[in-house]
Amino acid sequence: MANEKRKKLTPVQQEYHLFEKERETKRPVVKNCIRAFFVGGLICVIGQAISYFYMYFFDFTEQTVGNPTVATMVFLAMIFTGLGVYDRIAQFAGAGSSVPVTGFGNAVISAAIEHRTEGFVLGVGGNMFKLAGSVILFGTFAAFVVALIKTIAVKWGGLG
Amino acid sequence: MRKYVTMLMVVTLLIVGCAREKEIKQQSLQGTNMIKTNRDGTAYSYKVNQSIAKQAVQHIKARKEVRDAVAVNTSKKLLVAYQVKHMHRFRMKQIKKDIEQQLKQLFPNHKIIVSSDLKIFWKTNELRDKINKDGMNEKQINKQIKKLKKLSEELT
Amino acid sequence: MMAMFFWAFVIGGIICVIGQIMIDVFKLTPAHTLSTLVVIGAILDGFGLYEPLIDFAGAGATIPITSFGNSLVHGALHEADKHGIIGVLTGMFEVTSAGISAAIVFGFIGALLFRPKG
Amino acid sequence: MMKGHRTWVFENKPVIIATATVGGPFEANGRIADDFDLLHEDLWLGEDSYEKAHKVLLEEAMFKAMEKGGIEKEKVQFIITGDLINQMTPSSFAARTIGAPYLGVFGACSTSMEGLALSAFIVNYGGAEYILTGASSHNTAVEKQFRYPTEYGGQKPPTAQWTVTGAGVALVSPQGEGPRIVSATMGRVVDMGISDPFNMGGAMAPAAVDTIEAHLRDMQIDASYYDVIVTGDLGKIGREVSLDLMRQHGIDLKEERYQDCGLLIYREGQPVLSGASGAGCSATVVYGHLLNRMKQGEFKRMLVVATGALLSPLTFQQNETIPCIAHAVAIEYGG
Repeated sequence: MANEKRKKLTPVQQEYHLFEKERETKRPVVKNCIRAFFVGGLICVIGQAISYFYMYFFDFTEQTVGNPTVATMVFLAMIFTGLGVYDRIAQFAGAGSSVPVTGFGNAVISAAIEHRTEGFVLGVGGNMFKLAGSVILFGTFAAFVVALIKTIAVKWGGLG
Repeated sequence: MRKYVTMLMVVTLLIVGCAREKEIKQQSLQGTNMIKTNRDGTAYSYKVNQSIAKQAVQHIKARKEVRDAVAVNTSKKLLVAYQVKHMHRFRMKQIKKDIEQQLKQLFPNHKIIVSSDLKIFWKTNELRDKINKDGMNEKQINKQIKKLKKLSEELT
Repeated sequence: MMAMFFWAFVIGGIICVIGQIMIDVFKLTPAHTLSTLVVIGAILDGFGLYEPLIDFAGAGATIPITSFGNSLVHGALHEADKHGIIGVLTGMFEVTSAGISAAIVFGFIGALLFRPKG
Repeated sequence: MMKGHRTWVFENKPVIIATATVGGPFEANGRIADDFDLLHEDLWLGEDSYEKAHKVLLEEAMFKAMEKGGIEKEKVQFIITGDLINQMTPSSFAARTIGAPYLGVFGACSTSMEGLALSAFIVNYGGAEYILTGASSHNTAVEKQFRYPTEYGGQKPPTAQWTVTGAGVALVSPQGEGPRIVSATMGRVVDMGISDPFNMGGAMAPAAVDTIEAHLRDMQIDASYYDVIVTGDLGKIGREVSLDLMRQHGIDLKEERYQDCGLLIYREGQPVLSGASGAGCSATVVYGHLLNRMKQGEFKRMLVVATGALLSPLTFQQNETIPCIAHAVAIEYGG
């Protein structure tokens, strides 16, 4: 994508691009990845612990425990977002805190909190999904296409 | 846009690739069994004969993928819960099919209920201990099995 | 059980690293990254690969956002099994609803309780 | 008087008779906290929205400047201010409070010098007795508009900059005591094709170099004429890039004489990544810290080059590159 964009630039702009790139502080990709791995892994371990908790004390099976676990994680995300801690964690962890479902929760909740000053209907209601909406849209649409193809393949293609 | 699609595919392949690799890897890490079972994994019942369950457990435990198993039976039903060794968990669906088949062949007169779920395993274990201790009657066990069957079939 | 924790950590971590690479190397915004991951999850489930991953890694596969795509497909396929092609549309949110409804409910509660700290 | 292609020389040398700066909690922990007239502990300033807090920042700076200059608000003839919020409501609303004729100007983060140059021009030609000019920004209000919700956990790359919460206002008059405005060079829009909104410094550096070069050429002076040349908010990366660019173009600039407001305002260790930015950045640092140092006699001639990135969240999403601008104002004191 970056290359496509660069093609439209004039030679002078391209030259400056390289000039600037040389002096730019590079993103610490390796360091970021290690942090993302550990924080992301840790969040999943917490999720696993919550799963076991629900399975042990309530009638949830491995199959059904996902929902209460996800809900609990989103609840925790709300608390941490509300206390203003989640964005601090995220600056350290990067994708480690935004890829787990807590990051999805954070996206919804942060937008909801942020736009409260515009009122509950237009502010909170209208902006809640301004970040997470695309996740729902593309998830749903991709799922629709995938499930449709698979259903057709199984029904008429004799597949599966 | 094309680049975007390529990237998507690359990442997908990467995940698929990684997953496959893990599967081939040796069983380097095998969890310890936290649930204590009787030495033979079954229970003796005063009223309902548990020898079928005993046999089933022996057969299933003989499989190399199975770490632990527990079973209860009535005169018509056989409920088997087992735990798969972690490195075989990728193939749980297939293993379940195999076990179901095996048990059906072994006990053609029983209705077979098989689950690899940890919760069902715990519950079955509990049920077996209870049968062991209190000696439940056929009807009571049947009711419990029905309950567990329903639980194991829940999707959400 | 310990093996489960270990693999939840590893697989969950790896999925997050993939996200981090998308952000840092491919210069995608977080929204693009998450959307892509959800689509990947849906595709993987289409090939029947995500379920084994969940069996293997537990929360390591259900907590990352990829599982969202997976469960959407799952719900759709489940309904399609029962009601044919129309089920694809109606079943989609059957399994996933927890994540979304929790986010909506807690988002609103959050808006009632907190204000941004900056 | 016009000199060269785009430089104004003010023969009457309008005076900055008073300045005032207001900052937020993050600035209070910064390096130049002592140079602020008023610091707030609370990012909300007791208001119920960040936008209102933003307005209050500017209002307070205006009232403080008038108080320090010893005039009533009825004597102010023009208000020339700007900020980064949609339709510049904080500036307009603050102007409503004062009640004087108001000219809103937008130059993104270069607004402070755009306003100062225009004020000097008006005052120089007898257009006004007192003009209030300034700029302000509020970290979370600006974040909310340009980036993500403030509590959203998005990792910022090391090239990102931290928006200043603060307002800086100057009171410009034809006569009085204080630093004098001698010349100003207006910038043109320079776009070098950078499109990463998290790399403003890199995008704005060529604009700053362009304006500095034009100023020196128009004035027919050497860079060493100024004791210090201060850029607005280039940050670490922008400063380095612009220095190298100028060297490449044959402008010899001593490193210690080339400062950046974005690097002056915060302390080492504050999580600001590449430095500070925002319309309030150059306004607070110049009107507070730098003029104070000038009055203490640390330097006599100063060229302030405020830089601005003229983007909006919309243009970024539509994959546009970032056009940038820089306005330079020369200020002298004593000598």
